[in-house]
Amino acid sequence: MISYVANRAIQFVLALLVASVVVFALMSILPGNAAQVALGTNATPEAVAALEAQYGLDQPPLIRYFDWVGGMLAGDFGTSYVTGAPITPVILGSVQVTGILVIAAIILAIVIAVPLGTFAALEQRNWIGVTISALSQIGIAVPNFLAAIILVIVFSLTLGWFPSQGWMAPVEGLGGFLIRLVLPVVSLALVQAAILTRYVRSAVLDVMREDYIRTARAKGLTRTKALFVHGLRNAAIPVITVAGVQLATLLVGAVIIEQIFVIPGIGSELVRSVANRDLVTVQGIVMVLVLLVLVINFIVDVLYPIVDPRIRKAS
Amino acid sequence: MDENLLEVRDLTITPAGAQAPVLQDVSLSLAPGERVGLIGESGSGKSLTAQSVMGLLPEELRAEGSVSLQGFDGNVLAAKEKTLARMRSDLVSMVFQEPMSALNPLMRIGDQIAEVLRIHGEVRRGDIPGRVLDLLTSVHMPDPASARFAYPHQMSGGQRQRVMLAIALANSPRLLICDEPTTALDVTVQKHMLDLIAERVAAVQAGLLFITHDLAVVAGVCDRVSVMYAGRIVETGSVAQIFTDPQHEYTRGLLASSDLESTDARGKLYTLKTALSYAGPTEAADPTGVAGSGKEVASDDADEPATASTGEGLSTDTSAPLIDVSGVSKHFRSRGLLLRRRSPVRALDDVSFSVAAGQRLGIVGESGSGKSTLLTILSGLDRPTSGQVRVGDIRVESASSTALKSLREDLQIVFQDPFASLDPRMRVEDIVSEPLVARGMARDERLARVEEMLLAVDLDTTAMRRYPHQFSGGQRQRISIARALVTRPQILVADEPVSALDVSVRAQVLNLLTDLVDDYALTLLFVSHDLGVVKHLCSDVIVMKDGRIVESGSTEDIYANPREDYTRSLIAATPSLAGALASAT
Amino acid sequence: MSENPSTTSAGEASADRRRRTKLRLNSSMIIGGVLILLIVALALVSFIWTPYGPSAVDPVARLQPSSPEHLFGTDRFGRDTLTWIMYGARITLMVGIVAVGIAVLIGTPVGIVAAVFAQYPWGAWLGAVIMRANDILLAFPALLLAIVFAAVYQPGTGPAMVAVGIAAIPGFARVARSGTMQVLGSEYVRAAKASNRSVPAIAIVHVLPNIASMVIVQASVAFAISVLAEAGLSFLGLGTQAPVPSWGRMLQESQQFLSTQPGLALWPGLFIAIAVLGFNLLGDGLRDRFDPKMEARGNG
Amino acid sequence: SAGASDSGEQAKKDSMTIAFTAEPVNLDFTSTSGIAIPEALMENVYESLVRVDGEGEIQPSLAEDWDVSEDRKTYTFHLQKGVKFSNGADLTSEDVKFSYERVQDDWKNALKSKMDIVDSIETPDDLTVEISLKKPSNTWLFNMTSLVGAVFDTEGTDDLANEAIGTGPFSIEEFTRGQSIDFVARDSYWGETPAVKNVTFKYFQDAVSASNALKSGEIDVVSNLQAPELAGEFKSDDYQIISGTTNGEVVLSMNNAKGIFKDKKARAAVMHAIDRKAVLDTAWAGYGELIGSMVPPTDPYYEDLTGVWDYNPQKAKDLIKEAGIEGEEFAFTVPNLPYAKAISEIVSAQLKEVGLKANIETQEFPAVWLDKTFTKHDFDMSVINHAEPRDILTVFSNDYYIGYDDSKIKKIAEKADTGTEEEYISGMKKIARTITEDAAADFLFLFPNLVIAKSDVAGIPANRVSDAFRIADLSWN
Ligand SMILES: Nc1ncnc2c1ncn2[C@@H]1O[C@H](COP(=O)(O)OP(=O)(O)OP(=O)(O)O)[C@@H](O)[C@H]1O
Ligand SMILES: Nc1ncnc2c1ncn2[C@@H]1O[C@H](COP(=O)(O)OP(=O)(O)OP(=O)(O)O)[C@@H](O)[C@H]1O
Ligand SMILES: [Mg+2]
Ligand SMILES: [Mg+2]
Repeated sequence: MISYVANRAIQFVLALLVASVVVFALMSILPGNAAQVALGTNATPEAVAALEAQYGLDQPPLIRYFDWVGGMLAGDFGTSYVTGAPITPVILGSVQVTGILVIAAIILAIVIAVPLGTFAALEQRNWIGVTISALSQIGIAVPNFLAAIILVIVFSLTLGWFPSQGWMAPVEGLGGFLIRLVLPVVSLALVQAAILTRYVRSAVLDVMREDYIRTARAKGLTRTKALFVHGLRNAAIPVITVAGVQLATLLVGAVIIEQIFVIPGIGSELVRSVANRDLVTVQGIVMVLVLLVLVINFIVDVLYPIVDPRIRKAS
Repeated sequence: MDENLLEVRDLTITPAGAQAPVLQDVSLSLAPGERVGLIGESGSGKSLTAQSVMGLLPEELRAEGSVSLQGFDGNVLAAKEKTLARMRSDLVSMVFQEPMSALNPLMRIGDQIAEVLRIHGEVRRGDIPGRVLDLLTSVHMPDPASARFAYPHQMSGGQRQRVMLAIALANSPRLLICDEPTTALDVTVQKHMLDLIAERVAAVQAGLLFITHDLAVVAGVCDRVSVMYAGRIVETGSVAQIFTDPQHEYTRGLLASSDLESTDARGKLYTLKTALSYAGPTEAADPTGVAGSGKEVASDDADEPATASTGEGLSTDTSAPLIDVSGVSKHFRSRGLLLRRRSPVRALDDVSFSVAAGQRLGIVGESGSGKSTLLTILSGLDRPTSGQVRVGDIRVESASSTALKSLREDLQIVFQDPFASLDPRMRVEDIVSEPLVARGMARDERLARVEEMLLAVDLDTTAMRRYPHQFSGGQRQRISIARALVTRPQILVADEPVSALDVSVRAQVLNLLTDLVDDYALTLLFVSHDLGVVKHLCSDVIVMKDGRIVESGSTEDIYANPREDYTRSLIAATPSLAGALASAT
Repeated sequence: MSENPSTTSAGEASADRRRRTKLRLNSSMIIGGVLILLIVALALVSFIWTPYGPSAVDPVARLQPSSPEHLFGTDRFGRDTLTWIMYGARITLMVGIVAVGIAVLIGTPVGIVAAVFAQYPWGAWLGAVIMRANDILLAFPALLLAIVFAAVYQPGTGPAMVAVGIAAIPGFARVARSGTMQVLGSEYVRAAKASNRSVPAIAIVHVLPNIASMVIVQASVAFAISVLAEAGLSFLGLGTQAPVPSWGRMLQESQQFLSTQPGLALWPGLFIAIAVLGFNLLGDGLRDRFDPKMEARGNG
Repeated sequence: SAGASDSGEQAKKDSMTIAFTAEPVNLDFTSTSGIAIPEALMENVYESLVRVDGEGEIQPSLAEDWDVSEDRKTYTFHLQKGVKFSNGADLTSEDVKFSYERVQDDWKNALKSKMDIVDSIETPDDLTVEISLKKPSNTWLFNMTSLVGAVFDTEGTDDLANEAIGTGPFSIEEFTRGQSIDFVARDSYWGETPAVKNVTFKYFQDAVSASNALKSGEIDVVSNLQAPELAGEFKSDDYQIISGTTNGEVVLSMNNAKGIFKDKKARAAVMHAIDRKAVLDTAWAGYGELIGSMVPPTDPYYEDLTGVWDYNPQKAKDLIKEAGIEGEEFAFTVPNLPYAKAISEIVSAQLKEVGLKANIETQEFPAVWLDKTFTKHDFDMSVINHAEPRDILTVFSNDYYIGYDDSKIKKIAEKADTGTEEEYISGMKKIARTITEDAAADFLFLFPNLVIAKSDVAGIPANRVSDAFRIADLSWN
């Protein structure tokens, strides 16, 4: 177990290293240059060259790479060419925002999906189960931006219960923070919940057919109780896998929701930085995203053996 | 007559969507303290009957009829889950047929045993760990104190089966149902378990419903026997009555084919088809079991020494044995329990023996003693940790891939689990011809060979275009044998090829093997934990335990004069129908 | 995106049971199939006939509701929405086919190779490297790739499809790898080895057919995901570009007409939902048909 | 109505939130181009000596008044008394001299060339600035109303990107990059105190979100609606829709220097092929004005040239035949901006009608469009809103991306700039007409200043004649 985790940790670090090279290389092929974009339509070539020199864009790639990686290791993502401000707080701030948004959405999705999916499996043959399955199918088929737009029209413009957009940090006011969180989180969570419901349902169905559930019932547990005591943990593995992947894709995937609700998250920051050719910021953001995704994978990988002792033997 | 403990009336079970019931008009009763055996054809509905009594039928099955139980109001088949749950915790316990999947893989086995005590609620919380330890000890779990903290996957099949038994016995139920509770156990452990069950049942005057395909076991454990065939109970009676004076044709067939000592006019074991001419056991009841010689063993392999060699083999040097294994060890790095250090499993520990061409060597021993491992090493599918293996001219443990190729042209293997070794998505003709493809044989020729081989194993040629799942267990076993023999190998290595079969099919397969050995002049290595089968088939035998050979020699010799304790206990523990009947009366 | 959780061996009886259900065409498959056929039919018909040309603008007849002339109404340029839906079906299918094609053709072999390598002492690390690379790829979601591609080339259907396809590779690689591991660990592969088959032959004869069902299921789900992803990318302006008709772009552009001309959002939204639903249901049906538990038996 | 109306009626009177689209990446327009920064800062935080009013007239600002010398080369500005920077420093002529010399020395913004004409700057006393030009110019003083005229404190330019120190009525309380700028009225402002004390600029990428926010009452004004179709939803008494002019000419540009549009006949065919009214109606919901030239109506030398090229597909087809380019394909590079994408769809459809096939290639704006179309001139046709004031001579100079041959107008331009005001106007008119008649580009329409506001907001200027969005005049009714 310990060596399993250590092994995964080493792979994690190596993957991060490789990813940094990939990210750096990717950024180098982006056309359009930061100096030109900053200086705009009427810039002279001399001015552009001067600005490039100031940013160090004329340095050889290898030096720039090591500068960048060295900085990151020291917790400094550098200074943006475009905004002139340090990048670290920008990234931390927007990661926090997206983090809150996405984690709240996943938690909500799990809270909705686990009971619903379990219920759909238990009542598989009843109209309730069929209805839940059908609803989850439809839920998946609705693009999340459409869900967001409809939610805004209904709950903000028509009923006036929630603001249609905006973000407030929790420290600025918990009420304001929460009320602004509702619609974006719900529009993200609905679709995720629909997806998760399907996975929970099929995982629970699989588990229900297992012989150890029968054993538990033979011991004197009712079917439902047996499912809760013995089944859910067994069903957790596929659900954790899916939830991990969902969490990872949402980090960037939330950008559409961020744009609709004018939320200063990492996705919006990424889109904006790419548009401004703020390459240092883009690099930093992508690197942080890669880090987060790898961390999520790592956590999921470490969760497996905790949940399932059988996996402990395969390192 | 007193009120029966269990009363099953006209039980009929139909799968959803199917026309024909799989179980029809089954009636069964069981008095308190009575021990009833349920035997019969595989797939005849024994397990379904047992599950109906528990109220645990799979949902897609519809049950009609009635099941009533002393101490439980109403019909089990129509009861609500909640009341059933109470009944299961208080009145009935069951050991399920498949111990591999019946335990929750994510829960420590100690907790799984404790759970049943908690639900039942008679043992005080603080006493539960102590009770769990007692139970584990009583089912002969090695190292029960640490076994409590093990997960199911860390236990062998036999150990899991013992855990299931511990769970079933935890509450002193009024009715105990055991569905093939000892299939994964070797005979010595099996004997312990059977004794334990008998003792516990007797202690509380509980009823026992015992399902098995081993007739000798039933005879030893039960008072009364019901015989099932094709979804019906065809015969019920006392043990003595059923086994000495069977009325139904099927029961007679069963009895005939379970007897490995008797052969028909053509020198074959009796099967359902030939059972008519069966005249009963050829020998008097003998409490020590299978000791003594069957006529076949005596006539065929009377005095071949273990290392003698005849005929032509792979080797050009006719004086040397065909197969030579010396000092072979195989260690697996296993992951111990979470808190323990890993210690390697010594699956094989310094094993040496040799086999002459044409010899028929049986390998018997404890489950987990390394028998399968030995065979995989012999066939070059795995490499030993140390030691040398020579087959003909080829040094298997260090063979190049070309050398392995030529080895496999002469040595074929029949795997332990016939179904698992057949690709479910391939037609039988492709499966059987696979070794020929590897030899680059043309398609027409290949198909001709396959056809010939299938006929030889008594399958007709319509089988060629079907898939494995469309066959019964015995037929699959024969497909597997056909594949092994299609290249006309000189050596056949067969791993428990009959353990999964019911006795009638087993007889059929053993007959086939005997024929083939004679026809092809095979050298045979045959693994089994069934001493009767080995005795019937093999000239020589080695006995294994804990990765070591404890004893070897000619079959007759060993069976007559076992030198080692382990061998003796194996032989002593082997149940025999005759013995059981003798002691029952 | 999804990985089929590996399962431990089920009892023979239950495997038998499942094999029996396998023979039935289930209702998910039928409904899903019909929905997809509808989309395919729309796309095919659009090659020979559409009510109007895709770029037939008519400023006078702009933003009309449904009418006999324009069954689904018209957009801001007076173009016929039905025509656009029909053309959009082509893009949707093309995106699905190309994206899933990329993912299947790259992901599946990669997964198989990683699993095969892992069988050898010399290849274990190579297998791990492949799977870690796969993890890194997972860290680059379709959106990120699409942003980069749009910047490097130009935003359009092509880069969007490729981005979605690349992002789907890890899912296939994982499924293929775990399936291959199961198959390679099975007794029948040992039997094949004992029959002298070479590793490539085993991969083709035994592994491919046995993991095909998992891959097919994964593909149908990926198909649904890519339809949604293209819509999302078009929504951000990174997908299909003017003047090519695409449902995602139609939906995006319908936003400002939601209160005046809801039909503009309704139709593309509806058809996206139909396509996604169709592929998902088909995937569900296939999943039921080829229950992965069948493979699990090899684990023993 | 909505949950966000946490500010009560009382507070509402002195605060206002306005939605914008283009967000400032920093606060330093001396080194960053684009309209976003001056839009927020000019006339609100930074002031120039002069400013331009809604009618396009130059008005005093930091300069109380000014004299122009006989030879029209020296301007003497008399500064307002008692002007303080937001850091407490007094405004002196030194600050002006410092700021304007800095334009030439330190600025990186390309617009700094507008100050190239300045020869020397003298400061006879604290409140007087004498600026000498190299030659007389009719445009210089107007240019001074733009960002190049901004006056900085000599001590206030250390961290321009993050801190703006000016003399204007507001200072920046908080700048949240990518989201909002909070302005607060300064007590020490030299002029009239603004009616609304707290103004917030909030940036919306998405026009629908902005319009929703207005509907749900979270913002008060949408400064420039980028989805004009939405304006229809605000036709009620609760809102006002203001559609004024801007300096932005939406230009369908053609590459005059190479490719199929080198031939004037090809360009003329395009001019006849495009139904500009239909373009305006479909792409921008009819908001905006047809202009026919590169001159907005607020410029002194405006002339209606919409009649020069009529919509006549037949003529277009004939010209195409004459030019021998029937069925030719060409690259239509379109920046990914809402108006440009919409226009490209209708324009390409209209060109298809006359037998020209435009291959639309959407380019990310600004980065890719600037790089490929603008800098590398790698295009045949494009469409863009040229938003800078009085930019006709810039856009139609030789080396600009359109590649217009400016030999004909260069002389006239020079004479007009150095001549009298009348000469200037007539010269510029002639230039505008020449360019239009040359079919150098198709001037589709004048981009509207489409403002939607709650009906009780007052003081919103109808026309945007400078970059600045002036908030000092805003008030609540
Ligand atoms: N869930 C089910 N659905 C449909 N048929 C079933 C189901 N479970 C069992 N069967 C069928 O019912 C019959 C009886 O099965 P059962 O498990 O009782 O056999 P058995 O007598 O216990 O056989 P074995 O000795 O092999 O364990 C078999 O033909 C089996 O295929
Ligand atoms: N791949 C493996 N990894 C770890 N341990 C293994 C592995 N294969 C076998 N073993 C262990 O090696 C020992 C011998 O196994 P083997 O399968 O040879 O037993 P066997 O004699 O064939 O038993 P059975 O009669 O139950 O088939 C067992 O303890 C088993 O748990
Ligand atoms: Mg059974
Ligand atoms: Mg074995």
